[in-house]
Amino acid sequence: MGMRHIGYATRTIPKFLEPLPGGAKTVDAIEFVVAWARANSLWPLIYGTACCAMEMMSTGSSRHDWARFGVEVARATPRQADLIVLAGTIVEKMGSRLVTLYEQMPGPKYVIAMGSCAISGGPFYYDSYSVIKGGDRLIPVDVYIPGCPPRPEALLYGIMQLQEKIRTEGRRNPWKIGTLNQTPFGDPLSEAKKVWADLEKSRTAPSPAISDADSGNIATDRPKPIKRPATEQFPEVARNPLSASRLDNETIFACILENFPETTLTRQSEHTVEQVRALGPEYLLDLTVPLHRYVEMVAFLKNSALLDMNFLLHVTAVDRLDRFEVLAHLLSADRGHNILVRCALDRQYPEIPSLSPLFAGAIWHEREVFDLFGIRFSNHPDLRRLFLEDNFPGHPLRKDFDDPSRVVRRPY
Amino acid sequence: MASYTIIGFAIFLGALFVGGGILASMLLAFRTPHCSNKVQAYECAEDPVGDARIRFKVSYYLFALLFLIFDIESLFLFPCVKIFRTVATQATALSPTFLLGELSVFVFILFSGLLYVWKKGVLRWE
Amino acid sequence: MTEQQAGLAGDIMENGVAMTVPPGFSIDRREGHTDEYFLNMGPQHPSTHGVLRLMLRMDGENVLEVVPHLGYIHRGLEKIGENQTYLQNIHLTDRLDYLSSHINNLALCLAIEKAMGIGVPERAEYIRVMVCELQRIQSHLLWWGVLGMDLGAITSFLYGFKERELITDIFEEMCGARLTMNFFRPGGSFADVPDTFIPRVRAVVERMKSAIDEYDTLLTNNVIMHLRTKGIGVLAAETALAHGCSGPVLRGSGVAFDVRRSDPYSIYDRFSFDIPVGTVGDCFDRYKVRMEEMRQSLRIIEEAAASFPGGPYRSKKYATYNLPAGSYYSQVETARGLLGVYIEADGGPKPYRIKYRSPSFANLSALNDLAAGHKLADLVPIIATLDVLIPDIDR
Amino acid sequence: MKTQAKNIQGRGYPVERGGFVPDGQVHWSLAGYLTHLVNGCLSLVKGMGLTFGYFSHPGRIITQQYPENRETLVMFPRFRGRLALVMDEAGGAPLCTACGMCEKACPNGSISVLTRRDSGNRKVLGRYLYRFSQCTLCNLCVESCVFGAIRMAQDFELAAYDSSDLQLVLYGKEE
Amino acid sequence: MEPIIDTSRFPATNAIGDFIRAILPGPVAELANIVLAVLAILTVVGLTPVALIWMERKVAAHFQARLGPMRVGYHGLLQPLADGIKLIFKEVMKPEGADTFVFFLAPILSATASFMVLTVIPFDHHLQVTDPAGGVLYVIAVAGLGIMGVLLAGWSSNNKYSLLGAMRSGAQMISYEISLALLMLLIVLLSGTASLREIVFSQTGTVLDWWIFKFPFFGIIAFVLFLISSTAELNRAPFDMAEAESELTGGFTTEYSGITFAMFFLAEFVNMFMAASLTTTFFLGGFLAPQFGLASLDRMLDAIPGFLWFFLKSYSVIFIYMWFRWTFPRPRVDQLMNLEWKVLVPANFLLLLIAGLFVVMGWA
Repeated sequence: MGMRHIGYATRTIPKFLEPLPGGAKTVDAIEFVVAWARANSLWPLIYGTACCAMEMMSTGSSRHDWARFGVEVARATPRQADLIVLAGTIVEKMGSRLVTLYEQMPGPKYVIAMGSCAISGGPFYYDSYSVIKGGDRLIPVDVYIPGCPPRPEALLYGIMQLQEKIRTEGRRNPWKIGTLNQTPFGDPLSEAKKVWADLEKSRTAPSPAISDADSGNIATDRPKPIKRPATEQFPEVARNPLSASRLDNETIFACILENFPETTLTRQSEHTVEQVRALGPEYLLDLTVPLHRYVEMVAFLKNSALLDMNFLLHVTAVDRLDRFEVLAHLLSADRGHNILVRCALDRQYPEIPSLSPLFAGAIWHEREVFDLFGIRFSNHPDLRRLFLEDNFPGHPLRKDFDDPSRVVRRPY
Repeated sequence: MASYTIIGFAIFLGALFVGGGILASMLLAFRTPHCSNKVQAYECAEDPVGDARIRFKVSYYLFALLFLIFDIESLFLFPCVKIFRTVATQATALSPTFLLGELSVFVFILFSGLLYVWKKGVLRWE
Repeated sequence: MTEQQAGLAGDIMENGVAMTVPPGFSIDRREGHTDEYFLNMGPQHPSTHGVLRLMLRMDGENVLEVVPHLGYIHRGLEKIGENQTYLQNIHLTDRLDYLSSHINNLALCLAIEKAMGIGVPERAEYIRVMVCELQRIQSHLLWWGVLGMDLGAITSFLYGFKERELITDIFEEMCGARLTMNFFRPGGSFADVPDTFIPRVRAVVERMKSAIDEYDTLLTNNVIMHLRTKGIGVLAAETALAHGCSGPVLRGSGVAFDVRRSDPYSIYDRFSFDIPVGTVGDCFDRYKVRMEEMRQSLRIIEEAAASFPGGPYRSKKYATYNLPAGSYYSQVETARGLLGVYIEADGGPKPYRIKYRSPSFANLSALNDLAAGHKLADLVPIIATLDVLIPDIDR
Repeated sequence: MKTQAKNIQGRGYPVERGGFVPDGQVHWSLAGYLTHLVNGCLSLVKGMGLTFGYFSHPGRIITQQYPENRETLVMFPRFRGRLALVMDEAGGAPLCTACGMCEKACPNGSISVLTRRDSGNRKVLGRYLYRFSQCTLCNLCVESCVFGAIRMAQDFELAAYDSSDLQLVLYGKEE
Repeated sequence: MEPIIDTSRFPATNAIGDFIRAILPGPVAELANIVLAVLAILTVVGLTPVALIWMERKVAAHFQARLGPMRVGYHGLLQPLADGIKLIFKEVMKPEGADTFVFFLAPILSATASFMVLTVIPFDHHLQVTDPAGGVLYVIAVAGLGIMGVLLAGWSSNNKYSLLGAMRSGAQMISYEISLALLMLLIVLLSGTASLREIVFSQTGTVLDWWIFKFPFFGIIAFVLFLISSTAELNRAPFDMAEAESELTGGFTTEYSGITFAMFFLAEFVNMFMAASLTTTFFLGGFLAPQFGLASLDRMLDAIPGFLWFFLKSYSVIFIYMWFRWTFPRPRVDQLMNLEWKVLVPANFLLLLIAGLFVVMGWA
């Protein structure tokens, strides 16, 4: 590392100059100029994944104008970029691409981790099976800017900090390419264990930090702090009545029962129109149908002149531990009512006919369910994983999914 | 001819300037360690599918051919326009109307060529 | 990281060499067409608006087929949501579609209110409507700027942000954050709006009216803009409905479907506003619909500001929000379309299953229908007028 | 078109398309062509006029020069910069009773409240750990605190060279 | 054939040149003069991008209600310097599968080509490296070389974006070369000379004698067409299909880094200056001071050196290029070709005929 990767001339010129009288000063001056140039000409890569990218764009906008620092030449190709601002969450699938991007940037290159996600995974640190816990697990980070997302001023401050750092570069402190850490998840289990073990230790051990002598004011006779007086009293408010334009649940259910008498109301003891009426107007009509009538039922809902449910909201699934339930949620764009059609599946070999002949939009929804639950859809035109890499082990939204190599569990 | 010698000399110096710049930079610049990602062609950080040296749509080349025709034709126009003013403003045997007619014929031939390719749909970018 | 799946990948001959067709393409012919090639657009590309990867089958400049690849920002929000209380989930919805974070918060709050029968005071409803409409304008401003930038008019990007910052200021003063607000709570919001709220809103409305005229001069009435968007990416109404598109994308195709009208949440039924719809369904229609929507939102805000009531900004606070077992659904109209929140509750403080039905997801699924047959350059306005937000899709 | 004919609830109004490029195949007349050409060029000139308006009016520049305006730059009172403990006005001791409500409220586990026993064997605040690197500044902890013992501070210049610098000890730091 | 314009008022000599000729023997003096002239041009080449990069950023910023570079030097004056030094010390990368020789030849070609045109531009009465009689022909010929650089860059990079960008810019630049050539021929027809120096002298007189006004009404049209064509020829926004960032990420420069990219960057700005100086020479009276027919004012304006006028005019034209760039969206590549072949080329033919008529009738 280090000198080997510095250009031939850059390596030899100082050696020639330094023994000469005043040579060291000349080299210092040259180094100063080069470092100054580098610090003031940071061209960022246009890289942004999530919310922080918006604040990065704000920083580039007229109000904050990062052009003042010479940063506005944002390049779309890594070959011309000096700086990569990790704006947003980095997930496993993107992680390898991020490493590629970083390696494709010419040296010297710098990295700013902007926001909690890029520093540590932020809100997705716990329980997420795909988020990489910080950009520095992949590539060397120079400056960390906390916040979620940080203000544009905070990003500017971060850039200034980076400039400070670059200005110290020279032959004594050359820019070095950091080590690329190719273990995006590290060992979260043992890491988490260590963190929480440490925490537990300090929880039980008497704190060495403050003895009563040091903080004399925490005397035993100090009264316990009182609860904040409840200045704000919030009234209980009645709910606004539902607007009347939509078709009511009773009519819909009566119409369905007429054609599909085997339909049942989920989680209800009775399956009658009266029962639906008793549940009130805000009740989400939640129907269970047998597997063999599922597609038929959805087709009926779509084509019925009365119901006219021509809008597929989503297809999803719920893991009930003993079975899967696939849900198709339909909406009538004309009349505003929506129905949940539910179908129980065997958990061992979950397979259900696809809705894609009825709704083109179902293709992706079903791919998502296939990806996250492992439920197969027969006669689906393109059943591939949607979000995760093909080699991802397991199906994360199943309740029994556990992957200690990826997921950090919350200790409480 | 002398003026073109100067230009040749200028080109040489210019190329030296640019090439020297690149060479100097190569001596001065950093070099990060070689790895397979680094030298891979940039295609939005993904592995490219297939070769980049693809057989390309013919429409681009049609424009190149058109250019060749029209550029050369307009160069043929060059002597015509060069002496046009001299001839037109001096009392010569040629009448101004004839001159204008001559220019029109020249331009018309070019224009009809353009109309032809237009009609043929060469200009439609598919 | 090559994606190969047996049975889906086929081979075509390219310059005499067999090459693997990436999965997802509908190529079945293996003969001829040697000048077809595959091009990656994304995940790191300036005009895919985030980390979307489009795999293109190209012939010269022409796009023959588009296969979107998702998941480059799939964070497992729904899994994380199962391990967090309902209140904590509100802050996760911020990160879903961060340009409509207020509206997302509202969607979850509505579901909780529905499940627990919590009412909302008058003032809180007004705050909700005004804030949501401001958010819609803010989101459209960003969209407008980015659309201009994608088309090469970088100045429009900065002009859009100029006014966007004014609205951001209102939000920041109100709740302390510029983007991920986490402002609404079941029954209202965590704090009242400051006294400066109404004057500031009025100022923004005034400024926005002239600003939209400026935008029209710069982009809407620009002949190059018309050339680039008219007749490009035509989405038929049936296709849009079949894919479950919503929001300006669906309305651009001529279907006047707006949740604020068809299923009025909060107090949207009290305001008079019109639903702009397109007639052709091309990029220009979607563009115009959004521009009109900004004007309509200004109307709503003006009307609400004129009759802004006093009183409490929140109804009774609960120590914990334990939803009774059952399934609950609420939907709102975000800047991008219909956002649905579906909750499967088991009676505990945390949802058993929470599912976000995001508008961009459905809108993007229609991409191939829009883009196939157009030029590579047309893909840019098509994606831009779909106004997809990748974190919203990937969740 | 079924849906379009119905035009859901009949409430939409079609947007104006107008402009210089006709929809669909239109047979141009020369006059029409020239009108379109002139109007199109005019639209370009108008756009140039707008941008020149900004160029020629330096007063319309809205840039705030951040590091230079540091003295006058004030965050809004509710700005959520980072978590801070509220200290007792009298003695400078924290108001925190170490009840742990904030720890439970935090969605990201970024707060750890460690207790210790004081001389009267009562549970008091020992250390207050705050993993700023993980915090999303969602304000839930502040809301959950019934003692008003924590607040959101106004700092925003918090960039660090090392991520471990972002593991803050708000109280009880080992010196 | 006698010269149309009496150039004896302005002999093609200068004080420095005469001095060198006086102290050195003939051939050596000529050589020394040539070296000096070329070095002067190289200085222009070196300094123009520096000025233009700063100007571009500042102009862009002010169009967008912001400030632009502020923190290095007064109002960021040193910003281009910082960028330049940084790029020199930046790593140069070559992608796998790229043709090494062509890959590095392309930027050299691109930068040299733009420099070649400058040798015939008359900056002032005495400031011109050489003035071939067929100067316009030379300009037409050499301007095509820049395309080669772009095409080679795109092809050698082994990258599909680069190739697409190169193909686009190839098609675009050669097409617009035709209308540029025709417009130059228009001026040749009007002025009756193909030497750039003499074209400038053909515009001697008041402002109304510049070709933009001297060719009544159509001169302005020709000027606008020249601006449009040269913008396209320059590959500048709004006609920057070749590097259309939102479609092709970096276009033909996608794989270029460090100094090789800087060379394309440099070529872009030198080209812009070159196009502006051609516009100035052809339409705006070159280095001639604007005269308004008011004796005292004219004398004052005439006292200002010609090269200052030349730079003032050129930079005004450059400002217009920047104004275009920071206002307009980008058309699609086929629309751009339509504009060229279906509007500009026929219009140019028409203009040529009209010009012939004007010359014959003695109106211009």
